[in-house]
Amino acid sequence: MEKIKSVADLKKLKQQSALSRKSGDESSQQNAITIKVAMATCGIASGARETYDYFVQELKRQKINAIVSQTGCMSYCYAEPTVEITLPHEEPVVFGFVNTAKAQEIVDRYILHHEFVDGVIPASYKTV
Amino acid sequence: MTKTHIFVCGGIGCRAMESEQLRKNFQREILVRGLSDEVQVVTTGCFGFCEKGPLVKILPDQTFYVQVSPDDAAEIVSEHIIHQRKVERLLYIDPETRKRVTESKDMDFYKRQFRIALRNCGVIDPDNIEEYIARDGYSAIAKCLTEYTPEKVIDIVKKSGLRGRGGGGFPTGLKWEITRKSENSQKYVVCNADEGDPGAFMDRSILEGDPHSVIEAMAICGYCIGADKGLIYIRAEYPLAIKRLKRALQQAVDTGLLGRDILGTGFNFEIEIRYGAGAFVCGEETALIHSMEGCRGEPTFKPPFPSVEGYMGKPTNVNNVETFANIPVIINKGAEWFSAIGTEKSKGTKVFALAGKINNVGLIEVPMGTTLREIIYDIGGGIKDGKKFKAVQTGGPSGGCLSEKYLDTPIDYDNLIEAGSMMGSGGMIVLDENDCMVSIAKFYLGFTLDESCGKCAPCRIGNKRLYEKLDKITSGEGTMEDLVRLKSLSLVIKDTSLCGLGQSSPNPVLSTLTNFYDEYVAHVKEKKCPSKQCKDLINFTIIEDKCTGCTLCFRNCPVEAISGEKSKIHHIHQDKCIKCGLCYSKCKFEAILIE
Amino acid sequence: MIKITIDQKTVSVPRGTTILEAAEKAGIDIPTLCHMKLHDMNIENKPGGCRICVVEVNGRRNLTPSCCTEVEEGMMINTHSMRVINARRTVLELILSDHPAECLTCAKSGDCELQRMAHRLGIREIHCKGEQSAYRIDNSPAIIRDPDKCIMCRRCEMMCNEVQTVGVLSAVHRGFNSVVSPAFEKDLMHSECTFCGQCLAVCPTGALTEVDETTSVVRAISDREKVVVVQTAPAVRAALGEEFGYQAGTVVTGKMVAALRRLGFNYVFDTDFAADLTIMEEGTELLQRLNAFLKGDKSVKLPILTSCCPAWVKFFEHQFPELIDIPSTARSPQQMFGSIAKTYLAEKLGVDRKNMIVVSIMPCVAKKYERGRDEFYVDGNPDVDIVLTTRELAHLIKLCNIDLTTLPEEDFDEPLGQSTGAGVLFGTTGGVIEAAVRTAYEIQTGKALPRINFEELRGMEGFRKAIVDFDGLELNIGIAHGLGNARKLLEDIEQGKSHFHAIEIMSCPGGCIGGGGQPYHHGNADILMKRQHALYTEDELKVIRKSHENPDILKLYAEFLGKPLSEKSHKLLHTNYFNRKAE
Amino acid sequence: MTKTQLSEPAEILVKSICARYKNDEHELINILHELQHELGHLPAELQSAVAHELHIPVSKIYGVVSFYSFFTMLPKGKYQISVCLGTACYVRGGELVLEEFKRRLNIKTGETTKDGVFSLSCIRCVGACGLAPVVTIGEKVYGRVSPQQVRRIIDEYLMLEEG
Repeated sequence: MEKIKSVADLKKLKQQSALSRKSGDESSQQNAITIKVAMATCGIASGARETYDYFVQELKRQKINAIVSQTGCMSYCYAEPTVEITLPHEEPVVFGFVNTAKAQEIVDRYILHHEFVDGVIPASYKTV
Repeated sequence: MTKTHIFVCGGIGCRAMESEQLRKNFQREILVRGLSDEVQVVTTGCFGFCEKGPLVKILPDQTFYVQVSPDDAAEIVSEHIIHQRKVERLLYIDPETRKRVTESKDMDFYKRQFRIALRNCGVIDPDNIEEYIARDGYSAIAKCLTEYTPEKVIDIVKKSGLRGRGGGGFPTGLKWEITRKSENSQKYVVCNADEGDPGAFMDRSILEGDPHSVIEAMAICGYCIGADKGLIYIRAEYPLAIKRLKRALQQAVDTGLLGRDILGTGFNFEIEIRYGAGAFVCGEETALIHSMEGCRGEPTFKPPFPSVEGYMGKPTNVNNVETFANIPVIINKGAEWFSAIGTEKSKGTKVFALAGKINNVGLIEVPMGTTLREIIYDIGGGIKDGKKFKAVQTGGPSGGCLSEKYLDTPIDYDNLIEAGSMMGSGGMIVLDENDCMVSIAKFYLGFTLDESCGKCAPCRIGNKRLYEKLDKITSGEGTMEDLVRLKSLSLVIKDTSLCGLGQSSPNPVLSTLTNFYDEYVAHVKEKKCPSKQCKDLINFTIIEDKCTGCTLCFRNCPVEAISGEKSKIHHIHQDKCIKCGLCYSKCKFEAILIE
Repeated sequence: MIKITIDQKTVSVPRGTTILEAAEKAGIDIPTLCHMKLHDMNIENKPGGCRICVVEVNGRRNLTPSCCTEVEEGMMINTHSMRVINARRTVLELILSDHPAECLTCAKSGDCELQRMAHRLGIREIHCKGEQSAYRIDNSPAIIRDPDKCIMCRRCEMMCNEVQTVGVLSAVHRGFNSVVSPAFEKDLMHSECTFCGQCLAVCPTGALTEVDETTSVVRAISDREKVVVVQTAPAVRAALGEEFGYQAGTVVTGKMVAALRRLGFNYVFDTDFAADLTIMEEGTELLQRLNAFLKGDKSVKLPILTSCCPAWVKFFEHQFPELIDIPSTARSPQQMFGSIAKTYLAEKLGVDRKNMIVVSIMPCVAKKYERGRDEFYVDGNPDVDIVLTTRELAHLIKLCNIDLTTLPEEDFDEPLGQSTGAGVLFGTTGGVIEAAVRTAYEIQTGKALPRINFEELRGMEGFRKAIVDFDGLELNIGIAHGLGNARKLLEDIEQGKSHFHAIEIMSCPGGCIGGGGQPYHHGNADILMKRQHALYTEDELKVIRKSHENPDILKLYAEFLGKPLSEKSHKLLHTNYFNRKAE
Repeated sequence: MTKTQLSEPAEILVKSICARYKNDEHELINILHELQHELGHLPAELQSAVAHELHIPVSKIYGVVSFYSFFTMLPKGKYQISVCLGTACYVRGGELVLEEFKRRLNIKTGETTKDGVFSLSCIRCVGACGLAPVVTIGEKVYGRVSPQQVRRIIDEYLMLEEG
């Protein structure tokens, strides 16, 4: 990992990451679908790891350009496992109770056809 | 072409108001009108605005309809979907402007939650420092090191009004200032991550979801008080949090954000992890320090406070995880911004672990001053299974049980203490009509009994006696004198115990005695448990008129206490019955009577 | 100075003073239970655990323990408000609710701080009864541990760990199940316990008491076939009087001898005689080693360490087995006495050793253990049969309705009763080495001592050093009392940092005057100072003050032993030590 | 104290772990954590060996071991069943689940079955309150456990045992 030796280094790194997130240039990274799986203790206990693995394998199999990553607790403990999906140029959407069957439905309908499926969890909070 | 979506809230609160029927009606309308290809109906999770349910949101135009009845489905489809005209009467009226709100993005106010401490949880990959940096991570420490003197930073924290989120609510800035003023060549920053309160898990979530925020804040604290060493005392029962924290520490070291000469400013700071070993009392800062020193986690009398004489006898600043998680935001956004949130004496937000008999169990973060009603009914989606609310327990074993009359009390440190409870670390357990308050008090006392360190007499013996009395009462052997003794003994334990554990351990007893005295009296005088929970005071019998002989209870009984043949009336053998209540919950014909 | 108001009285006290100390100054007595402070010895126990000393401070939400709370300017304190009284009584009731109501048969009855507190606070009923702790009683040869009676004051733990650094006792478990115990709840006999008895000397209740052997003495004296011989240790005479209303520091030697005769002992002898004998053997050994060392004999090790304290012996056997060749091989005075009594005396009296019962009156609990060590048995018969502590002797005297105060002063019997001032000094820290110096000087230099008192060896400091001029030869002398101080010294020796020629070590703070078997001092260190002073006075009053001038000792050598370190001496008066580390 | 009966590998382990912490008595809890992680439990002779390395009384170590609920002196079962009795689990019936485990395994909380297959303990909140009542066996977490499921859960492991 590269050393951050000054405030300037820090700012540069921040800009780089921010750029790579927002700009709509052509590289595959920017047009990728991002999938975040809530993988805190309760998520994992509810099967988030299986869900995560499913997304990784299924999207690879279907050759869909997507980045699957883990994240912390989204706080909807009652609806674990929870997954947040951001299609390019769209608002992120959170789905609850995402077992592998649900994950399959999400891939087939939301990711491929932009159709919502049952289990969308509306964002119930503002954040800093 | 983008499809039109009709989001129908499937949260339990809305379901109770026929949202399921509403959804069916929508589907029928769409089918009848041949719109199936263009319009899709989706059931969602709770919107967190249950008092105005059932809720419907239309995409892509973001229109938000409230209090939609099943009969409104036809009108919404014909007016909104087909004719592109909003159904004015179903739009929400902003109580302040008295205007109808058309789009949900203008309706942020229904979002009761505001996330500061949890800002990155569920947003970033905790194992990737770059994601943290992308969200302003480490910019606060950079700002402190390059633009502010330590005194200035302490001033900001003081002005922000931030108080310790671990329970006591001591002003954080003041603590930092005292530690700064304690002269010593070696000082320590300690992060208390020994979250022991049963039913609270916000610290775990923060460490699992956003470990860098705590690391950054500890470094800021180190800069302020003049410490180059930090220690995180974490529960060994949190393996995932430990793993993520270790990885985050490694990344911070690898990138040079921890270690020597941070950001080229000459400031040095390093962090080590210490493990708890299963002792709730180690949440108390002196006990925690002794535990880190390899000793029994027994608290010592304060003063001297750790700020003056702490770890290894050196000045030590102890804050908990949630407190630290607020710090970088306060530095970045400023004291005024932070202190504008919350109540007069409690600033900012508080994370609560909402659990128990509530629909939306989860971690929530709300501004100080939010009422229990807002939390339970709007965010929590109301009581599970449509049962009646009885109480909410806040503050874990140190807190108390608040009854209905406190539902509209704005929650902050002082109001909770006034109500006989405590903020604690933010556990919030909702109880319904089926929960026996005497048993709940006994449950908490049982916890304290297990966790008391045994050093001081009132806590060591007093809590045992309280527990024994509660046990006597729940067994139907209590007397009215026991109730008097419970109270007087509780007050002395509070008044004389050595540390916060003992000083607050009788709170569950006192608050239930105050708010649910009738339940105690029922146990004592009538030998009855109104909630039908106390095993010694209840019997399960079969109502012969209602029993259909379906054998469901017979098959589910774990101890074969039920006899009977198919289509014949069943019978419960009282000598075998362990009163687990399974038959009662399984019977479809309400044929089991608890008396 | 800080000005505060206690119970409407205004007092000024220095910063750092606790409320308890300030109240004391104002003449207000706040009851305490776990707190204990030995002023001149830097020993303090204030865990703040019992919560009996709580007081009300204006502006504080909760009551505060006065023993741990330092005064602050302008503090308004109420030490006996109704709120305080209610809390104090409730807390005491709680403590009593987990304490067996066995006062009638408890060894501590009448001398129990908990009992006194219950009396003082007027407890008539325990309102909050419930489950009581139920532990096994731990019987060792010296100490009985009855954990049911433990109130978790932690005094014993503090003495065992901080003062003595023996580390046998520790708080274990937690909550209601917490108790002070050896590791794994093992018996003391199977631990590294030295039986110094400092734990029971400070225990406020009957949780730690000595093994009571008064019944054995009554039985022995009642047995007409037995010749019962008693010896009394130096420190006993300086403390026994306290049990009979005398001021601390009153020497009651003559009355004690009279009382022992009234009790029916056949012969009343003095351990001081054996102390003189110890000096002869140990002093000679010191000179032998010293002279060989000075001649460059590499096989000889210095310093020589005294060995008259049995707790100290057991301590180094456990903790410093690699040093077991440096302490003197001389037995303790108690064992020398027993050995001589059952040989020399028995011969003189024509009594078979099996029919002779040797009873020791000791200020010490470890002596009960020492007498039972295998090496002090001859053909299955012990040199010393029974050991009573000073406290037990007092009980026995009272039991037999003997009024010590009205007794005449009587002399010890011959031939083991005559002693010198040097022997008396064995009862205090610094005394053994002073006695040894008096004799060694004259033997080594062949000159008479220019002075007899060695002030440089005296005092109450936990660790002292002095240089004694042996007519040109400077002898470096070290003195430690309290095993914690001894440990520091031994560590220095191990690391080669120490250059002493001789070191005296006593396990108990103050030496034997502060022994675990003495009348309880209840935390008052003044008592120890007075007992020490009494012994020095007793020494001054003696005509003969050097051990080698004791005529009966000279006679013993002439008639029986030959000379110091003779073969017979070695057999009867010396011992060897064991590595107990692996135990 | 008993004579040291520690096996040679265990003795070497104690020495190496203590040495890694520079034989610093303040690191006692970290050392005990590592030893329990390696050996499963902390028997008396092991504690004596640690005392020897750190130059502290064994009574102090026992005081610490017996204070913290995480440390155990008894060997645990192959499968360690922990029933959460945090508040959320308690109000949702965790106690009934615990009772059922006790009844079916015929052991008390804190004990191990005679065959050494299961040990049972209760824990205070694993922070999975959304899944209450929760049972953990090793790393695996069972959520929303009802008393009826208990037999099935036990059988699952018994089948594993039988192969």
